[in-house]
Amino acid sequence: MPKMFPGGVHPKDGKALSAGSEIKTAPLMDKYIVPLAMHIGAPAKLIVREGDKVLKGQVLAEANGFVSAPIHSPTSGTVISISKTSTTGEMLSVNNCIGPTGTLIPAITIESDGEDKACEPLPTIDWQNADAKTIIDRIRETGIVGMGGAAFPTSVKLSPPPEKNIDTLILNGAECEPYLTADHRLMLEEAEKIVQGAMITAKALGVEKIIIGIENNKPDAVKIMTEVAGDRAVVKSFPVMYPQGAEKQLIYACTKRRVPKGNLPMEAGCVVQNVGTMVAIYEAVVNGIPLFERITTITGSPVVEPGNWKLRVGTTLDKVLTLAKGVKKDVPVGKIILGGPMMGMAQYSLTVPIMKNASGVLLLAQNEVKQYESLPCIRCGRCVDVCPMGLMPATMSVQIEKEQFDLAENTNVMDCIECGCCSYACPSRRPLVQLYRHAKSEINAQRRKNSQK
Amino acid sequence: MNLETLMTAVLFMAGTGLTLGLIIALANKFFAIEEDPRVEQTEDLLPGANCGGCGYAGCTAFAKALVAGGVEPSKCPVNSEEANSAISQLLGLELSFSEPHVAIIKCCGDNVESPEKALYNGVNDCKSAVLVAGATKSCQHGCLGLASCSRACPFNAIEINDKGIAIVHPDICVGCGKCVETCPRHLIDLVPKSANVHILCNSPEKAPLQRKACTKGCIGCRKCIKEAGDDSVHMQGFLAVLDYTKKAPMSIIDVCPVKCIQPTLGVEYVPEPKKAAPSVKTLPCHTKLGIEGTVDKAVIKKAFAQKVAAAKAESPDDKEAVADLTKAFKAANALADKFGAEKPAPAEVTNA
Amino acid sequence: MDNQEIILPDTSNLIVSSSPHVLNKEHVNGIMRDVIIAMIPACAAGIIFFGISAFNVLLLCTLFCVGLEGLMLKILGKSMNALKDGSAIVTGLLLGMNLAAGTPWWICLIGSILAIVLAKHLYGGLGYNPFNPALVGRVGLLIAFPAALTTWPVNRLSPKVAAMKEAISDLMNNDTSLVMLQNSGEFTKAQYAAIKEAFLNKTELLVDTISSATPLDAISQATMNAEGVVTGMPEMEYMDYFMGYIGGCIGETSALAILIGGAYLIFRRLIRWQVPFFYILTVLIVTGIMHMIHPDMSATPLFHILTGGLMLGAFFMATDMVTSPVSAKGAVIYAIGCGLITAVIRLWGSYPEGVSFSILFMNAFVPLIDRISAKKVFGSKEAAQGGAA
Amino acid sequence: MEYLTLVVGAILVNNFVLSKFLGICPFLGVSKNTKTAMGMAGAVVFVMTMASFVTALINKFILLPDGALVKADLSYLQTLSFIVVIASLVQLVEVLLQKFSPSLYQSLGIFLPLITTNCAVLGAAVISAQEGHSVIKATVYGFASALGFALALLLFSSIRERLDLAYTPKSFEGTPIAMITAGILAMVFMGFAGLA
Repeated sequence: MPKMFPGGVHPKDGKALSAGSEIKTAPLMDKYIVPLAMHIGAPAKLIVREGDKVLKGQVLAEANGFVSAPIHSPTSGTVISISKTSTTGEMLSVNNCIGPTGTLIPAITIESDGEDKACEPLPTIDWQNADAKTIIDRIRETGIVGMGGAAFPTSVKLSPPPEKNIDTLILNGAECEPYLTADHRLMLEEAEKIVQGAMITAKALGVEKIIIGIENNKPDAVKIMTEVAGDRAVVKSFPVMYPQGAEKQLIYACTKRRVPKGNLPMEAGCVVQNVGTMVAIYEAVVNGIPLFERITTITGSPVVEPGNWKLRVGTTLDKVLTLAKGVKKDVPVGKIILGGPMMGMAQYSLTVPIMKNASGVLLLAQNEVKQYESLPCIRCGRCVDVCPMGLMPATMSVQIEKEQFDLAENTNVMDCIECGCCSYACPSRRPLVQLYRHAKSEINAQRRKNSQK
Repeated sequence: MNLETLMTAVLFMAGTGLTLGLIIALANKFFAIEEDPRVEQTEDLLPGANCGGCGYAGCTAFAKALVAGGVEPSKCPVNSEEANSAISQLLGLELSFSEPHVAIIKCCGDNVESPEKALYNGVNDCKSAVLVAGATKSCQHGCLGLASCSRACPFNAIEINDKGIAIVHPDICVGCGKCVETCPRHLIDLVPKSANVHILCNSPEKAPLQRKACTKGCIGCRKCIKEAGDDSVHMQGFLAVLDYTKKAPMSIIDVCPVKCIQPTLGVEYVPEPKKAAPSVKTLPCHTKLGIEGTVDKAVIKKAFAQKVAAAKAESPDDKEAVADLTKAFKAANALADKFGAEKPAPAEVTNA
Repeated sequence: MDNQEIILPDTSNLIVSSSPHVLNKEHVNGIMRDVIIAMIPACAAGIIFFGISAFNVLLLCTLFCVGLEGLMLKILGKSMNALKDGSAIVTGLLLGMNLAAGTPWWICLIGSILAIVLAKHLYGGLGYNPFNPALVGRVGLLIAFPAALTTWPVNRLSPKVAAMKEAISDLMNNDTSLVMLQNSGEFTKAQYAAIKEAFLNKTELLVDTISSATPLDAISQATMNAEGVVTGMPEMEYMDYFMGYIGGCIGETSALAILIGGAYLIFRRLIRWQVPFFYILTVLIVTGIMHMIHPDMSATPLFHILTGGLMLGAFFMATDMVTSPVSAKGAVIYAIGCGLITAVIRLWGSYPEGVSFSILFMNAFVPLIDRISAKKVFGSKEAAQGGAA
Repeated sequence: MEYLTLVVGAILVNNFVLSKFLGICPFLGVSKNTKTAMGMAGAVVFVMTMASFVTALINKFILLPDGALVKADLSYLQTLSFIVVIASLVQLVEVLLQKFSPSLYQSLGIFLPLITTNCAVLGAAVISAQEGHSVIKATVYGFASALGFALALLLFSSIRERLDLAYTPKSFEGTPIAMITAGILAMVFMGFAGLA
C-alpha cells in the first residue's frame, strides 16, 4: 500500500505492552488536584471557595470567554485548597501544582469523602431532532475538549464561521503515536458510543459524510468499527506511518484534500475529532455526564503491569503508577513522559495531575534513553525527506542556532507541526523540535510586539 | 605634438564632457526627488562614523529617524554633548539628561543553592530550556545560567560564573537594555549605576516553598525593611524590593538571614562596628560559655537559661539586649541539636 | 502479587528533554564508519595495482589528516571527541585515493593541510564547509605541483607490464635487437630505458619507477593533422578499464571496486542515489553526442565513464553529505551540473581530468541550489489558490 | 559560433573576477547578502554593456588614427575618455535607482558610485579597445564579462550567506573567511583554463 502522505517515519511500535489489556476503571482516590488550565484558551474562572462541599460532576470553574472550557469535580468531597497562580505574584498555597509543561499552574485540591455521590445529571437531549445549538451548548457546558492531545475546546471547533462549507467529519482513530493504545482499546470496547457520538457531532456540524481513519496495525479495531458503523460512517484503514494521525496528514489521507498552508482544517471543508472526544460527547448529550474521566495508557518497559485505565482528571502521577503496580526493581527509570514518546512532555515530579488531554503515561528505562550530545548538522538530508509538512528542517535548524528568526520565518518554520520526525531521523542527535518551538515562540512574540506598535 | 592635434584633443574632451553633463542634468531634472533639508543638517552634526551604536544602519538612517521624531539624540553613544544639544535645537527636541543605567540580574541562587531537579538534555539556551518542563532548576523563577543574556550583550558585560549564575559587570555595561528582553524569567532590570546594594532575588514564592527551592531566596522576613528604616525597601507580596530612587543603606547586607542582599560587584562593603550594646554586655555566642567540648544538650540548655535569666533580671526593659539573647539562644539550640547526636561528654560546666 | 511492595520511580536523576524521546539508531559515527567500509574495495584495488607505495600514500594521508584534525580541535578549544566521528579518516582516505601511488610524503602533508585546516576547520569544522575538503586538497596540489600529480606509476597488472616482460624475454633469446625494439614505438622512452637497464644487468623489472600515461592523457595527446587523420589514439580495451589495469590515481582506476563500494553506500542509504546516477548519465550523454559528431577525434562515452576519476568522483566525492544539496530535487540539479562541467573540461579543457574541478564548482552552487530547490510546503499550492480546494 | 566562444570564454574561462581578478572591491564589499548583490550585478551589467558600446564607438570613430571623424591619432586619450563615459553612466544609474528603487539604492549605499572606479567596467572597455573588437563584438564582450561578474557575485554571496550561519573561528569571521572562499573559487575557475 503506498504511503498516504509525503515524509513520515517508522518508530518502534511498543504497543504490544498494553494493547492486550482491557480498560480498567481506576478506584476512588483520596485526593484529586484539578488544574484550572486544562485546555487551550483562557483558564476557567473559579466559582467555588475553599471549604465548599462539592458533588461529583459539579462545576468547579466556569469557562471565561468563548475559547475556554468549564472544569467539573471528579468526585464528591470538600475543596481543601485553591492555589492561585504565582505568575500574578499572589500568594501561593504550599501544595501548588506543577503542570505537564513544568510550570506552576493554578489548581483546586479536592479531598474525596469516599461516597463518590454524583450530582443529578443534565437532562438527555433527543439529538435526532434537536437543533445544532442545543447540542453545542451541551458540549460547551460539559467542558468537552479535544482528547487527542491538543485539548482545544470542542464547542469552538464545532461552530465554525458560517461561510466555511464543512462537508466531512473525520474521526481520528489512527493513534500513530507508539506505545499508546487508549484509542485502540476504546474502539474495541465502545464502538457503538463512538459512532453515536459521531452522529451527534455530524448533526451539530450539519454534515453527512463521516470517515473514521484507523492505522492497519489495529486490524481488530478496523473490523469492529466497520461492523458497528455499518452505513453510518466509512472506515478507512491506512498503512502504519507516523504521523498519520496529524490533522493535515489525516485529512489528506481520507479526502485527498490539502489544508492550505497557514490555515485551519475548515478551509479544506473538514473537521477532525478524536474517537475519545466522540465518547465524551455521547456521555454528555445522552447521559448528561460532564467530562472528568478519560482513558489513559500506562506503559513502558519499567512498568510492572502496563495497561489502559479510565482515570479521573486530577489523579496525580504517583497514584497513577501505583495503579500499574509501580516499577520493576531492576529497571531504573530514565524518563517519565505524559503523552507518547514522539510528542509527549517529559516530567520530573510525580505530583503532576492527569489532565483532560493526557493520552498516556510512558516510562522509559535508563538504557532506552541517553543524554545525547548534539553534533553540528552534516546536511545529510534525512530530515528533509521525512518532514511530513515538506519543510527544510536542516536549513531552519542552522538559522535558529544563530538566532536569525526572520530567516527561519521565511523558511516556513511557522508551519512546523512539531511531530518530531526530523529529530527522530537526525544522525547528529540535534534537538530540532526544541529549536523550532523556540523559534515559533520568538516569532509569535515578535508578531505580537509588531501588532501592538 | 603639433598644436593641431592638441587642439582636437582638448576640443574632443570638452565636447564629451559637455554632452554627458547635459544628459545628467536632464536626468536630474526628470527624476529629482526632494529630500528634507534638515536631514542633511542633522547628519553633519552626527559623528558620521556609521558605527550603528544607536541601533540604526548608519548616521544617515539615524538622522532620518531623528527628523522623523520619536528618537532622542542621546541615543548616539559616540556624539559629544554640544553636538547633541545642537541637534535638539535644530529639531526643537528637549534634551533629557538621563543618569547612566546599568543592568542587574536579580538572582543569586546558583546551582549549589538551588540545584537542578533533573538532568536537562537540550539546547543550551535559557529561552529554549524554559520550553522543556519549565527548566529543571529547583526555583521556578531563578536564573538558569545558560547565557541567553550574555550572548545577547553586544559589549560582553555579562559573565556566567562557574556555579552557573549570570553576573553583570557594571563597569563594562552601558545600559543598552538588549539583555532585558532576552531573559525568559524577567530577572534583569536597568538600575542607576550609582546604586551600591541590590536584593538578588525575584521569586514571589511564600517562605516554606521558597526554602525548598533555594537556600538564598528571600523569605520575606522584613529584617531589611526594619534595618533600612526609610521606605527604600518595601515588600511586594513575599519579596523585598528596593526602590532605587532612594539610596538604601549598605547595612541591610548583613541583616539579611539568607544573604540574598549583596553589594554591587566591585563595591567593597566594610560593615561598620555594631552599635554598642546598652548596659547589659551582649552575650557572646554560647561557645564562650566555656562549655566547649561538653556536648550534652541538656547541660547546654540549662547553663544558658541561667545566663538569660540573669541578664533579664539585670535590665528587664532593654528589648534590644533580650532580642540578641534569644537569637543567641536559638543559635545555641541549633548548634546543640547538631552536636547532640554524639555521645555526651561528662557534664562539667564552667560557669564562666 | 498484591501485597508485593509497590516501588515508585525515584525522581532524583530523571532525564528531561524536548520531544521526541525515542530516536533512531543511526549516528554520525556510524555513517562515517560505513563510508570507510565502502572505500575499502577501491583502496585494496589501488594497493594491489600499485604496491606498497600506494599503501604508504593512503596511510600517510590518513595519519596527517587525523593528526591535523586533533591539532586544530585543540587550537580552537573544541572538544576532542569530534575526532571520534571519523570524518578526518574519510577525508584522509579520499585524499589518498586522489593522489598517484608514488607521491612524496611532503605533498601528502600539504594536501592534508589544505584539506583539513583550510577547507574544513577554518569554516567551522564538520558540517559548515562549503567545499569538499579532499577535493580542495587535490585541486590545490594539482595546481601547485602539476608535475608531481601527473606522474602515474605503471599498474602492475596492466598489459603494458606484460608486454615489457615479454620484450625482455625476446631480447634474452636475441631474435630481436635493442635497436629494433626502440623504434617499434610501442614503449615510451622511460619504459624503453627500464627494459634496457633490466636486460643489460639482468635485474628484475622495477615496475614502480616507470611512469606511464593514463588513458585520458593518451587521448588528449592524440593530434588531428591537416587532413583529419588522427594519430596516437589508443585502442579501447574496456575490460582493462573496467577491472582497472590502467595507470591513474590510487583509488580511481578500478571501476569495479568503486561500484562495489557505491552499491554498499546506496544500499545503506548513506548517499542519495540520484547524484551518481545523473552525474554519470549526463557525462554519458554529452560525450555520446560529441562522439557522434566526430567519432574519430573524441573517445567513446563508455571510455569516459570507466577511465579517470569519474567513478570515484560520482560515488564518493560528489555525494559527500556536507557539500551536496539537502533535498533530492537539488541533488539532481547538482549532479547534472557536475556532469556537464566534467564533460566540458574533458572535451575542450586543457586539463585531462575534469572531475575534481566540476565537483568543486558545483559545491559553490550548492547554497544557491538549496535555495531554489527548497521543497514546497504541504498545502502551499492550495494557499496560493486562496481558500478551500 | 565565434561569438559563442567569446561569451563562454568571458563567463567561464577568463571570468573577470575569478580569473582576471578585476572588480574585486565590490565583489567582496557587496556580497553580504544576495539581494543587494543582485542589485549590484544588475547595475554593473547595465553600466558595463552601455560603457563598452559607447567606448567602442568613440574608440572606433574618434580615437583611432584612421578614425572617420578626426584625422589625428588620439588613442592616448583612451583611458581618460572611457572614465568620463563610465562616470556619467554611473551617475545616470544612480539617479534612476534613487527614483525607482530607493531600498536598493539604500542597501547598495557607497558601492553604487564606486562602480565608476570598478576596474571590471574600465577593464572590459580597455581590453576590447586594445584587441580592436568591432563595436558589436565589444558590446557582446562587455555584456558577457558583466554576466561573468554577476555569476561570480551570485555564487559568492549565496556562499557567504551560508557562512554567516557557520561557527567559523572568531578571528576568521566575516571578511577573512570570505577571502579564503574567493581564493578557493578562483582555484576552481583555473580548471576552465584553456577552454576556448
